[in-house]
Amino acid sequence: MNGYTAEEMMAVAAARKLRDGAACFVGIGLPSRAANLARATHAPGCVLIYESGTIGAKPLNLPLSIGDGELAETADTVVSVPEIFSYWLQGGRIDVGFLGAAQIDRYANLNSTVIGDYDHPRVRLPGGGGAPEIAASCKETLVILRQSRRTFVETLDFRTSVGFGEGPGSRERLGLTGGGVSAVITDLGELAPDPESCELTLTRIHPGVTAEQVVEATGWPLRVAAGLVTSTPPGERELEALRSLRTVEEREPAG
Amino acid sequence: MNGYTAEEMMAVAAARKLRDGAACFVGIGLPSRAANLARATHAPGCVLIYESGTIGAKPLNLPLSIGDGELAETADTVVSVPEIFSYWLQGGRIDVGFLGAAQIDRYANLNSTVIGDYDHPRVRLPGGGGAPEIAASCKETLVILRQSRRTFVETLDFRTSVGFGEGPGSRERLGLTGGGVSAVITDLGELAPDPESCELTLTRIHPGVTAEQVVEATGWPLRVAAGLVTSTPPGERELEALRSLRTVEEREPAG
Amino acid sequence: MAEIVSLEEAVAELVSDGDAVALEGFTHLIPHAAGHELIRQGRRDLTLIRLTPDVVYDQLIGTGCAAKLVFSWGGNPGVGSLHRLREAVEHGWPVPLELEEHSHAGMAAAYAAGAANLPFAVLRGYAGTDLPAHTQAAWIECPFTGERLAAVRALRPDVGIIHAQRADRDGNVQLWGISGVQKEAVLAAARSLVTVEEVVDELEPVPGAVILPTWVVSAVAVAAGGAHPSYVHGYYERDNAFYRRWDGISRDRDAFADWIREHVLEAAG
Amino acid sequence: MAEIVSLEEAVAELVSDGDAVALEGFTHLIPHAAGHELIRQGRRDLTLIRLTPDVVYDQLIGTGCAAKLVFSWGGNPGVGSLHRLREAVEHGWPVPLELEEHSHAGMAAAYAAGAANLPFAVLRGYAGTDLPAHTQAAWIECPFTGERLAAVRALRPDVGIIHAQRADRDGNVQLWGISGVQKEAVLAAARSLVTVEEVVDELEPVPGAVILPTWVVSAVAVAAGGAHPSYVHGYYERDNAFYRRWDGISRDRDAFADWIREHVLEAAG
Repeated sequence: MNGYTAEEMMAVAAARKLRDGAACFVGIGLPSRAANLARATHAPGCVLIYESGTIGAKPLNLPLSIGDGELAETADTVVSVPEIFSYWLQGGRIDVGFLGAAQIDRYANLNSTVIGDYDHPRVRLPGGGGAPEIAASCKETLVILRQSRRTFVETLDFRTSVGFGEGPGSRERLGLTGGGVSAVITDLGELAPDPESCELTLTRIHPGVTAEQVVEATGWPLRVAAGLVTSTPPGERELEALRSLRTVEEREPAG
Repeated sequence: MNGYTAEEMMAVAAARKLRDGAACFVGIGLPSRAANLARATHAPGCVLIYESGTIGAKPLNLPLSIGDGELAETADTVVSVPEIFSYWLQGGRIDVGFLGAAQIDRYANLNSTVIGDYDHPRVRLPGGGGAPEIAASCKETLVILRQSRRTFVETLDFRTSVGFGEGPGSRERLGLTGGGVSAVITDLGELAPDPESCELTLTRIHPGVTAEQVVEATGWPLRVAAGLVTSTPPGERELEALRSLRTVEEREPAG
Repeated sequence: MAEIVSLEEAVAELVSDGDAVALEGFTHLIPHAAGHELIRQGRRDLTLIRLTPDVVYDQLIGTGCAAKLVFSWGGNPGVGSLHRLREAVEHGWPVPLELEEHSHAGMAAAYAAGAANLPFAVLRGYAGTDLPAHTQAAWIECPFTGERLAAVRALRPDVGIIHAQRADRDGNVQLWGISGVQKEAVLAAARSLVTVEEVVDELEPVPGAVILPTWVVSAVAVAAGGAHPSYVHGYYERDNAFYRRWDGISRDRDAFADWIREHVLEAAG
Repeated sequence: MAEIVSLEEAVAELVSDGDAVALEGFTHLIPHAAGHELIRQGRRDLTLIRLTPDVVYDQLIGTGCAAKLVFSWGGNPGVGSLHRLREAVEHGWPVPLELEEHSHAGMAAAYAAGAANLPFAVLRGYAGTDLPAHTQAAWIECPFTGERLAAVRALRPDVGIIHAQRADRDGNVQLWGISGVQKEAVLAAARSLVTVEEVVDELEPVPGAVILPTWVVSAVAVAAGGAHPSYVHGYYERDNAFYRRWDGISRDRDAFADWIREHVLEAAG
């Protein structure tokens, strides 16, 4: 069969970004789903690292939290939280950071802290957690989130994590050791930072999506790359693997 | 029987200083012998901590090095060397530091680095190891060494560890969190810092030793406390316990 | 030497109104029983410290125990928002809640500095973000390279509270699985309480176990099931259904109040 | 991914003349076999880094491999002096040896900073001692309390070399017992070599074990007995008699040269 949802296309497109053998620091939710899909398909040797200190986790079930017991049971090793952030993330050992966000701006800066004013928020979000230093220190960072004018904004309500700051040279000035955001995968397509301007540019659209739609769903005048390509639809194997990713819950609904 | 050597008197006098239940950071050699004697006699609950990261070691044999396997096997827990110095010693958790030295001055500053000039040494000693921070951070520090004009000097060739620096107020000015040296136990007697001047003063002599002898064996004009007392000779139980302390070697001489 | 006492005694003895209290346990071994005892004893004006305030902090905040929250991620893992936390922040109900907000990396480093008796920690972090305005951070220059790095003030809670698998009769504590920042939370604190599933004669060595010797712990209290709805590696699983149910319970002030009355106030300690 | 290669290949591949090399192992798991391979391959002008230079460094220094020693305690544990080290320092034989001298606490913190990719570490140390003149230390002020603390430059060796009990066929390393600063020495280094007693199919979990995943290790080489005369927890005991014998061997240049010829140069890799 070949019917699939935009959600599924997004997860598959994100998973494809992860090369086999990469050490990947994974956020919970969409990033974890995509990373585990990659492990189940083309990247079985991908090393999943969660901020709970689990290094090389190989969960059979999709984790509900970054600290599920199964992550510890299947990990190569479990270290303390201070160690995972100091020796491993800050240590510069992580190839790919995989993040979600509530808001993103044209320079791929991320907000996962608050919508509205910090002191009088419209929506208080969970906050940065591991994201600020994941975005700072990983060799590259992938961002996955659904695309709309609410999420792709002209100005962030709060800058939780730095993509390219104010543009070229910002990361260097800030002393950030990682490479920054290399791709943003959404339910409509993919964006990548322009090599010169660092501004997020539409580089891929998913099948059935038009560039106009994506521009429409973006809160700043989105630039579209010259050689805009269309994503390959999810293959049977990818869809099967994705659909068989289940949380413990989904497998055996609890009382 | 009641014959005993000055060495034995020194070890027994040092052991008596350790109260039961104290957490004691132990240097190898004389300190380790005295601390293990204390454990074998009046202080079975004394927690021995070695800089190899072994916490609560209960060796049956006297360790030859601060990292003998038996220390790890009998310890409550073994932590890394960075952790033992940061979370445990610097953390301010250690009641008593137990050190030896090659030289000591009137303010109980210690030299375990070099005899002669640093760059053209007469004798190059092993160096500080854990001593500088043991002397800095333990609630109190005990020093054990044989007394002579070579070891009790007017001026140290090198200051490896701080007792009371230049005298009153020095430790505070240097920001040292521990209490400093509380007693110096030798083969002739015991010295303690004067509460006002911080200068080491003879407070005890071992049986058969005269104050004059101790003054004679000291490289600075040694002050003698008013209420000079004489150490109680080693008891049978103390001597038995001391003499039954053996290294693996002494038990079963290796080939 | 840790005394082995009842949870009620331990909390009464160790925690006073206005204290800075850290209940730690990173998604695992979360000290819910201790949190409920704090609610039963009606503690007020607490500064609550925790990397990941979740259901137990939602309960403490919703019952008005807290004046300030020091945290780095506040949510119901795998479910969504903490509605009591949000209502305190968004509407000041039942009492206003001051926030001190970190990243995990910054807060973990701050605990580690506290455990090491250092006044601050250094990390590569916060640069370029809006967090420094809401946390205890400063900039510091490397005396060797001239690099600019973030400094965070050490965390030194009045009380550190964690849950562990077990302790022996002398009060030596053993925990394993994901160990988070529990060691640091205990060693950085002036006083500490460890609730355990059980007290045993011998602590059999376990791979990956963290040991806290009795002489660095103030009190040990038995609280079987004391981490529920979180899990205890080797003892019981995470009650994922409860975390989902909590979303509904915590959305409504009355439903929340009823739940607290029934499951905390009227429940045995 | 660590390659599993011969010790000879690994050393030839990873260590060049002039490199800063850290052979770590705190009284336990001391990588003697790797040290001997460095001697056989005639490495020169090495900066040798190690908290506790003992017999293996006495051998490297006595054979003229080292131009500089970075250390915090240099002796023959339980026996006395290192005579080759002393002769290099006291008489510049066979070549002069520059010293950079730390305390254990300072050096351990410097390794930890290196592993964490920080340019320096902060500690309460060195104040009032004569060490700062001979080490890489500076003073730094706490931005929150104004306290003056010591800063030590991070250690970032070119190569970190350790010995471990075992590795699996993928090159994941497992060591247990006293673990010293081995994890930090590997993580702080640009390249790393782990010699192991054996390669196994499965790394059975062991209490207190440290795991170094294959992807943070450059090479693994089998060297059974490779820590002798030090010991390997669970494999063999410390050869205390050898440490005592070394005192005599190392006192005399010719006896030392003979021993090196017989036991290192003419010995199989």
